[in-house]
Amino acid sequence: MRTFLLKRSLQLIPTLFVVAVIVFFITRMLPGNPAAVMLGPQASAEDIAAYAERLGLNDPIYQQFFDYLINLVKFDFGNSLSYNQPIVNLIMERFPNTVILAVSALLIAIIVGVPAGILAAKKQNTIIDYLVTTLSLVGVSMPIFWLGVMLVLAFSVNLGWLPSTGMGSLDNGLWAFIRHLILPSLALATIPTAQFARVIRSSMLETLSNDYIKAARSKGLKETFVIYKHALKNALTPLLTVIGLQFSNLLGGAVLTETIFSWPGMGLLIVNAIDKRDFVVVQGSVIFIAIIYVVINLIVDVLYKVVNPKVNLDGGSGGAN
Amino acid sequence: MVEVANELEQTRELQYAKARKEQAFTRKLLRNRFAALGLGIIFLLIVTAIFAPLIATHPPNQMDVTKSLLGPGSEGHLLGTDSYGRDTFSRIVYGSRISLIVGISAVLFGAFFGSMLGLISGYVGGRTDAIIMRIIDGMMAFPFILLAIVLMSVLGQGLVNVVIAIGVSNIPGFARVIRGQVLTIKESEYIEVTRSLGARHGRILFYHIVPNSMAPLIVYATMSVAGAIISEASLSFLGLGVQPPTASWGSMLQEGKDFLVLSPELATISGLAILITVLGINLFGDGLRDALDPKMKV
Amino acid sequence: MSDQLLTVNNLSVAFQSGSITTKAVNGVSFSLNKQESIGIVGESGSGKSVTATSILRLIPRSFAKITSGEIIFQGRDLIKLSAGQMRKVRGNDISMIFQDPSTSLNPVFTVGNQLVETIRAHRKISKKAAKQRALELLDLVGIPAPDKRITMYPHEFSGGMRQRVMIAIALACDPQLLIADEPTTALDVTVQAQILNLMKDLQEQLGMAIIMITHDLGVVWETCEQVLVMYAGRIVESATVKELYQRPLHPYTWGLLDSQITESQDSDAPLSSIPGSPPDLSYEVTGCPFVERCPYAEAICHQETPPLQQLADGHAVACHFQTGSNTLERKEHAYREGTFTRS
Amino acid sequence: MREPLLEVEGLKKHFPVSSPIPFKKSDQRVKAVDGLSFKVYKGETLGVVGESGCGKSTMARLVNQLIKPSDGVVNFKEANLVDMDAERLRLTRQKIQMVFQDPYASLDPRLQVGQLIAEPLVIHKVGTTATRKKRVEELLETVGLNKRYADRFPHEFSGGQRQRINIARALSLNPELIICDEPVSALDVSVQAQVINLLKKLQAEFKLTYIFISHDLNVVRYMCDRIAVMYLGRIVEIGTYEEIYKNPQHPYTKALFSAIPKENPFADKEHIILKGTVPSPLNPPTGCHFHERCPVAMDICKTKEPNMITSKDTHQASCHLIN
Repeated sequence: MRTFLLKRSLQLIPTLFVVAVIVFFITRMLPGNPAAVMLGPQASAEDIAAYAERLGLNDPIYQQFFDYLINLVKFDFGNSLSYNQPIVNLIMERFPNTVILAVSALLIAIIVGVPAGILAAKKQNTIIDYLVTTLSLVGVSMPIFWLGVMLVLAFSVNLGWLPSTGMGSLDNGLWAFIRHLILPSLALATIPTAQFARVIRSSMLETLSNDYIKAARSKGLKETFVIYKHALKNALTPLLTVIGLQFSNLLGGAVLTETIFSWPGMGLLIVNAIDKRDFVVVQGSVIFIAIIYVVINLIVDVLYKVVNPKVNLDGGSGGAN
Repeated sequence: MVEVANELEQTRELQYAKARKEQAFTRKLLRNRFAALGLGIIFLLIVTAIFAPLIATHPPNQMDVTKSLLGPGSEGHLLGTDSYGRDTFSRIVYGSRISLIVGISAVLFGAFFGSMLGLISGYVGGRTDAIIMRIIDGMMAFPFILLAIVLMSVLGQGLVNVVIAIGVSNIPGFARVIRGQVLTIKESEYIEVTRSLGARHGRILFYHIVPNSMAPLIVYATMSVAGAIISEASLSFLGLGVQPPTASWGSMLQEGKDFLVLSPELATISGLAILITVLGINLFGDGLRDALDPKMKV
Repeated sequence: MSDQLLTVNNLSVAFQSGSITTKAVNGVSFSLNKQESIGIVGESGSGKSVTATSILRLIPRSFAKITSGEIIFQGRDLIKLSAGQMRKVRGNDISMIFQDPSTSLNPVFTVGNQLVETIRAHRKISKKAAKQRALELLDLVGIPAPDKRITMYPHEFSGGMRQRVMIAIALACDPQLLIADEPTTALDVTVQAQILNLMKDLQEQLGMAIIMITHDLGVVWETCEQVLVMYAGRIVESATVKELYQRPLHPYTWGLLDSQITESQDSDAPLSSIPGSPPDLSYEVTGCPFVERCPYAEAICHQETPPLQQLADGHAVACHFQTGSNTLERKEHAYREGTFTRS
Repeated sequence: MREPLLEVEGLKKHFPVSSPIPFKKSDQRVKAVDGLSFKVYKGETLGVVGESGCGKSTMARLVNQLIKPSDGVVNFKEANLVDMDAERLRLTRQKIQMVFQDPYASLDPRLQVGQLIAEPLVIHKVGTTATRKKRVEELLETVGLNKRYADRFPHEFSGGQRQRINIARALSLNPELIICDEPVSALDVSVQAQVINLLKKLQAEFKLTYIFISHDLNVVRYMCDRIAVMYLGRIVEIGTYEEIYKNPQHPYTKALFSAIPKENPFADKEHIILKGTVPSPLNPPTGCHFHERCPVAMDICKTKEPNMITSKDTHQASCHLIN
């Protein structure tokens, strides 16, 4: 287990390197002088030249890349022009908000999606199954920005029950906080909920057709025991992968939800930065999200091993016959 | 005598095999009334996109500020007008073109480059595989929509750029699916047989592996079209998609969002168009998967 | 109190798939005494496994159904039991072991866990006592160092060891009847010998009855007293093993015996085989199900299905020409394809 | 004297095990095949028996270089396949064909039977489209299938028929040696008999040489002239089928044959029940690989690896007990 962790962690290095390279070259793809783009059309030629010098844009490209890597390792993402502060501070301020949103969406998705999927598998080919299957297909097909707008229309504009924008402060009490959280987390939870239901349904059906399920029944175990102990634990493996993928998507992909609900998270930060052409912020935030993604994937892999003892994570290749 | 018995056996077994196949096929067909519905929706979308000028009641970009934000049905505007007085119905009809063009071309782009990478990675293996997979991992580390957003912000607005941005974000998914396929097929006994016959790599790859990877590729591509349409709408919604005033469902929704109180149908209708289209494609994709490759997990 | 443990009367099982009904088992009747072992042999698709799994009502509910018949076990009709009552029979009075021990143990739980849960499903004892019992069982089936093995996962065991674990689980609650569905088919020949040997020992020691389902007549000769030959969902012949070997009566049994490749097979003579394939049971079968492949068939065989008729000495056969008054002469090379010479 | 078609000397395949420590090559090796030497004579059938994991399938793939051996010589008609360049190997291999175990997995599901059988001809550019078509029809009839089946797909056939298609494909280039890797184990008993009869018929007709791998001892005895018994990557005994069956020398061979279930209910067969299970080829026991399970093991067996001892010209076994 320890060697696995070590090996898997070392594998992160090349992935993160690729991430850094991609981001570096995307920002270098900006048409014209990056300094000019970043400073905006009002900037004078001197300002641009000075800023280019400060960004090291006059250095040879490999030198720029090297400096950039060094800074990354030091966790220095540079300074934002528009916000006038280090990007690390911006991220540390916004990231927790995104985590709150993502975690609540994930919780909703697990609490609703997983039991729905189990139920559908248990009652295969009944009305319940069709209902779950149809709803989950609608769910995965949902443009969430539209759903967000519709939720605002229904619950804020028409019914006036819930606020449509912003994030509540805990200083105003828990309820104020939760009231602001409900709509965005519902919107954000839609796709993962539907996806979890679909995944767990199909993996449960597959598991239930296994010999060891028949064997468990032949031992005289209660049906609930067969399903919730024997089948579920086996069916969880594919779910774990999807949860990991979805969670990192939630963290990074909350862009649309945060925009609609003006939720002050990473997504909104990036969209605003793009509006302001503040590419240093975009660059820093994107790398940060990529790092989070990679780390979450590592955790999922480790959980995999916990759930399924048979997974040989050391990658040993047997070979005989 | 023996020959006759053999002949009898053979014809009868063939009949059984055929009957079995028919059973399986009809069963799938019966279960797939939903897939047929999906196909219907796709068909409708294509017809709408092709014959947009014939279907639309007004030119999509014709403004008339005096007639802004009309309700559905008034003054010959089937679904009303937007804040510039443009006919919503006609813009929805023309918007299908953008969705369809972006959906299909972005997926073709991603499928082509992704499959290439996946094929090479899976077939060659070893160090090449390790390098390609690290690159793919790196690309996967950006949430899909985020990669598209960043690319768009760099490339600038425009139809071609939308296709490139969404296409690039589709590459890693295709690479993974195809690599997985190649790895499985490469180990199968019929590839071993072909190798033992002395076939060269080109033949093994393009005569055996590629054709056998097509089914999952098609299923995955279908599902990806749905994803690409949503991505296009998302980008347009964020103001990073095709250039205004071109009608796109995403940008219509963005405009509609600001008039939720006065004219809620604007946002509702454009979103519904996206939902129905995507749902149709997903319905069809599910059916396709069940029929072609039931073990695939998408 | 009679010695009879299990009586199956006129059991029929159908599979439903869309509009197609497959009659997998069609009017099967047999009975089994206490401590007796009975073999059910037949090719794949003959209905032998379905028959056995139907006894425990383990056929998949979503598409398979027992359409008629009764299964009397210790005076109770198992088909009429409620789900709860049936559960108390499974693993307790009747247990089952399956063909592939690598798929019939749950990969994510330890062997001990799977043993203990079985014991505790039927006996109200503490976890500790159940674990003690589990250790005894592992020892009983010949697993070395049970106290170490009990915390291991199935994938850490070899195929033969896994099948021993399955047997330990099956024996956990001292069943009266053990159903073994091809228990050695997935195993190597020396491991098969180990497992069959173990089963014979345990039967003597614990005095249970065994239903052995297999396609291998050798396994039947090794382990059974009685044998049922199944073909196309029906029993075509039943007798004691010795009687069946010495005086087989059904042409299908003849074919089956002829096509076994045994140690005494002359390697210069071609092998015998039964031409053709069994009928598709999703179509209505008229006449004798074996008629298409039977070298002895006559007009009547195409029209009437022969019933299973009891002859003397507990020998029963379903053939129009083997009714006691009617007898058929077995031809020596009826199933041979012609001859060739060895180079 | 009989002419050897294939001579194998000291054939080894050690698969590397990936190391638990990153970026370090592991020293551990799975010794799947660990020093095989045997000859196959023209026109005979050499049977190879052994239990799962003994390396018999790896051996099959090593002989025709599907897997590159770690060490050893494979002389086919006096030319060593191991150090041949790729192009010459391709040509030589036309004469060595394989038939695999799984009749379902060994045919590309997307190709028609005609295309499948013609594939070797296409690969080696033999004949024209028209002559290939004729050859396919001829081959279909040779293996007892109707020539009209050429345009059907594999899924339309039963297991036995697919195995016939496999055999037809293997025959298309007029091979001299056919390696059959468990060709009948996936089939029902009566179908098994048909395929075995066909293989025997073809051997007589085309003067074929077979290496016939199987775990079914009765099939091997019926099918083969000589038999090699493998255990944990090595041959422990080799001889004519009569010698192996009637006078086995190695305790493993004895145990193997005694484990076959009796052939009738009256037979009084004593089975030798082996202790334990086959050890892992990753850490084979020292000395004789079999000593931990051997009912007659001696002290020397734990330390010293036995040599192949020739008791008769045709019969060899590796056991310290012989002599």
